[in-house]
Amino acid sequence: MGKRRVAIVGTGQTHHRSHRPDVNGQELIHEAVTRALEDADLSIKNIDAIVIGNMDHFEGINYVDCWSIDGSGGYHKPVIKLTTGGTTGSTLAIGGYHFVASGMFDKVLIIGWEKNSESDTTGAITTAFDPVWDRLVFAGAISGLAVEAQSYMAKYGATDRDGARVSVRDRKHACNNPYAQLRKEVTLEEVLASPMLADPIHLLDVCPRTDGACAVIMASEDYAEKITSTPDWIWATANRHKYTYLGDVNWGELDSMAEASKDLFKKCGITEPRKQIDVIEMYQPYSFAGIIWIEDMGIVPRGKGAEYIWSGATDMGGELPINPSGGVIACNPIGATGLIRCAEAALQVMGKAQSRQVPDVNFAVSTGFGGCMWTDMILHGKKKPNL
Amino acid sequence: MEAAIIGVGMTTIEKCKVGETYADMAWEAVNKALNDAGLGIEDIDNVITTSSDFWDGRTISCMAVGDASGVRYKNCSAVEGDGTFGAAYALARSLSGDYKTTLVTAHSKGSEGISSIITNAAFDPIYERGFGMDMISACAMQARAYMNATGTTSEQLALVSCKNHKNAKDNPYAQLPMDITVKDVLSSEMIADPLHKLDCSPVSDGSCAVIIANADFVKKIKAKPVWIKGVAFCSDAYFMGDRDLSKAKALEEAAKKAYSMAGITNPQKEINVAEIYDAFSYQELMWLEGLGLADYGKAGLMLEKGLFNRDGKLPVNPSGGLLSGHPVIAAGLYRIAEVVLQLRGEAGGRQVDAKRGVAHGVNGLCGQSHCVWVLDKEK
Amino acid sequence: MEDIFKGIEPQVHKSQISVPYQWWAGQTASIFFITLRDEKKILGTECPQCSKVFCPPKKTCPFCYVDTKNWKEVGPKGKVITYTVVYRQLAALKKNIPVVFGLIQLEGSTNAMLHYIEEIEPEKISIGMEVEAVFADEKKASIHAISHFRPVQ
Amino acid sequence: MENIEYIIIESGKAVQPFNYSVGMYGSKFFNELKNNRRFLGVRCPKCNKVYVPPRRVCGDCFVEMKEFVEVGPKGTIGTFTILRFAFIDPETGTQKPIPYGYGFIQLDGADTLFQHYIDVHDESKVKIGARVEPVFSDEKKGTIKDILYFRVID
Repeated sequence: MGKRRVAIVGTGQTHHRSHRPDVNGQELIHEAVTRALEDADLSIKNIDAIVIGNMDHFEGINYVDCWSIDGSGGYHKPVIKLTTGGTTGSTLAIGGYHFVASGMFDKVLIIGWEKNSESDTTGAITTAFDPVWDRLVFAGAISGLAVEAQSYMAKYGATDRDGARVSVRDRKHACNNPYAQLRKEVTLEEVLASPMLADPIHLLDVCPRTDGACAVIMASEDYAEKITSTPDWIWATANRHKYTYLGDVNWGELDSMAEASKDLFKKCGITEPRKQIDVIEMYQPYSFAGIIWIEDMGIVPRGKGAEYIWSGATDMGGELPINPSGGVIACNPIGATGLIRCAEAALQVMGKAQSRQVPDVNFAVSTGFGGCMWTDMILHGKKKPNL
Repeated sequence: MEAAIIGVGMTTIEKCKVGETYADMAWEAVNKALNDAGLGIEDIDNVITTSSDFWDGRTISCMAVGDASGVRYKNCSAVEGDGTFGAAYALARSLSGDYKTTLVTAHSKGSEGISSIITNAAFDPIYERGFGMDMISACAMQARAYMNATGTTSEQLALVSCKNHKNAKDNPYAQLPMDITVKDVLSSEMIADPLHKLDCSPVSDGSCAVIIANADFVKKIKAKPVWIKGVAFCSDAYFMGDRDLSKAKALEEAAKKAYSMAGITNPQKEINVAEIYDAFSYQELMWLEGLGLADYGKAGLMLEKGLFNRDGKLPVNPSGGLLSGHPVIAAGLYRIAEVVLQLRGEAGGRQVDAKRGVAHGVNGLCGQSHCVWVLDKEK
Repeated sequence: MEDIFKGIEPQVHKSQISVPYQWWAGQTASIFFITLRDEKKILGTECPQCSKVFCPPKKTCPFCYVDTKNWKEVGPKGKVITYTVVYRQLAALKKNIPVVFGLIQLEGSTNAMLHYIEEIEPEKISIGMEVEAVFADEKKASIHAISHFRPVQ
Repeated sequence: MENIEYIIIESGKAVQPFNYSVGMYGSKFFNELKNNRRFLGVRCPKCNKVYVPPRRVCGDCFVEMKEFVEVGPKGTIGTFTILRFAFIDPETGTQKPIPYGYGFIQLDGADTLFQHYIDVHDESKVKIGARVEPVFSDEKKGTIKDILYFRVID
């Protein structure tokens, strides 16, 4: 437990789109920040520090913390950049939490953003991997995810139909989210008939390419309770960025999720996650992850993910709704994505998720995924955590 | 503040560590820091790596050093920017109550990329990048603005370079120890007027690691702690045309806050040693003024009087500074490590008499964003 | 090095990152560029709070963090705030040396714009010097619609 | 300003050259591959795991590894996919030829997987668990490209 309590008191997102020609990166960031400040009824003057991040090679901007000042509001403020690939957004949220918990700052503005329309996403991600060993054959996130799905299917006999069911769920949920980029229901058949990108992943199994930004404001307990009557308390954070080389990965299982979950739940006394957690916003960039990773999280036993998904338990109205926002399959501005999960989980706890609200949320989990099959996790709660 | 630095490790700074990967360098620095603290990796409960995707030529550059920094079964994060910022986040984690010991590493290999192209990418793509400016040419504009505003001379700039390269002769980690004269500097190649080649820091490879622990943990170990008294960072406006380039306003603000945390009211009297971010000769003078260690426009004169020499009243960059070795990203963490060695009395031939010191790092073009650390022998 | 590497030369993998970018200028910069291209007029934006006029124009004032409101024509004359003459053919340069970069505060503008200074011997440039924009022959919707600045004749 | 023309600024090729250090472990691997067409892994003195590509540190044990061992050249497909969508190869700035087989191969004697191309002209043969062998280029450069691809052994 932290030294002092920290809560999310405001969130803001852009309406995520495939491309935003009307704004440059700084202006896109400004949009999200303005909405977060409005949500918390604060002005930029109230902000003590800014934590910002994205992935450099998507927009080709070096020193983004410095460049983004016009949009972030960071003029004459402490500004720091964190970046860990796909996990950047969740890493930012965890960073904001530490800066407040430490007592260094009382109110921290956290910003994740990406304008993926400005470059070839796969080309840029490919540069994330070792130039000597990996870049020759690696083909961005999709190739890494496809080999995970292949492994899982071989181990546990899952089918591409199982994967498609997850995509159907998330795309349906997205219809309730005004910020989502893709808000169109699809059928199982449509997913399976969509073009094969990398076996067994079809076009409709994966996330789109997105321009978007998200901002979250965190505050220490004394400020949080003055700012809002429904703060979203951060109970704990955990992450594992286990691997340096893709060839070391234990394919078919997400070790980082399994280990981070254990750490997270232990910190908060969560013993039966399936019962104790009310909603999950998962950084799930493609459909099969919706099956595999809930096993690693300990929601269901190994090999039982598909069955649980088919039961409808993770749909809205089910036992444990996952991705009421529509998740990453409905929009993926990469550096913002993990932070959007965090913001959406906060909205659920705060009771501000409107048409995508899950009733009576006491505990929510948000996650981040990226890098070399890495995981970040945050447990959000309605009640104050113990110190 | 209830935290201390309990271990530091540096690789030598070299022009080109051709046989070493980022991970190889990090491994060396991390193990040196662990040995220095008398700890094993199992005593470390979380890790921050500091790197730059642009300098490393790799998106998610932190991935390369994960294994070598011992992150496999630990909570971890990654800062992009100068090592002082990485250390600032490491400090937050150590103070958060979630962790007791944070290992922070930073690395870069300037030898692998082309710094002019890498720093050109720091310019706004819409309004500025197409002109082909880079860090050296931008800083040359700042040097001129500063010299014009303060009357600081090229000779004074050159003297910074002479002092620092001389200091480097007693620093086994430095890349460019040498005896040079003001004349040597002024007759070296003019790269971007008013900056000569010897006004500029070299391209370097290196890695540094530091271990930060909270006060409870420090009590339990034998290592000699150096206490963290104040840390602050602050950013100025982005566009050079939005700023008065002749002044370091953001640094003034960061320094003010760091001093106030440390209870320092008169930095010129209360600080005994400073390791600051002299990527270019003029910057040492400008940053000294921003840090309140010299009056505005007077740093050049104080330098001439020898106040910043190793035997002067306020030794500045006794290690030789960035001018004697500039592994970008790691450079600020080296400054912290150097001050720690000074305060522990373990700085060897470059040792000065100091009880309290300042370490300083910079992000962005022309010192847009600064991070200031006040370190003390005593708690 | 260790014995295990006896006789092994350290290898270097020569490679590159080549990811082409298409940056959206956004509405504010688009208006600025189009006006430069089509009307050879230089526009700035004004902050309704601090009244600063920005050129190059901004959608948001970084100091007050409010959206700028009015378009104001600025320049084409201005003065040199600071400058440098680059004598080494640095890799990022797009022109042959010597190249002069300057920060130029246009008449009517509060901040300064980065651009080239040409049509003068580098040694004769000074801070505070009056310069004026020279428009490019070719029509371009970018900052390069201005070719460079030169001393006011 | 409803129908405004939105301007795009183009970077052009935006080439950033790098001289990446292969490191001594990698250099030894490529040296062996070039001269003897043999694969080398490195064994952890603590957990005995054999890593390919070889590197200095065992991430699991946080110890330095020094014992090189021969692995492969044959191996087993650990996992794979076939890439069918177009993207820009960041090493060339141009579109990568597709489709291609992308495999993680467990070389005989190694505990980790080695990434390379897999020949997919007969897709039905490419399965997890299938046995594969490397096909080398005629030219010996001592880089990852000395291996053209792995092919399934009939």
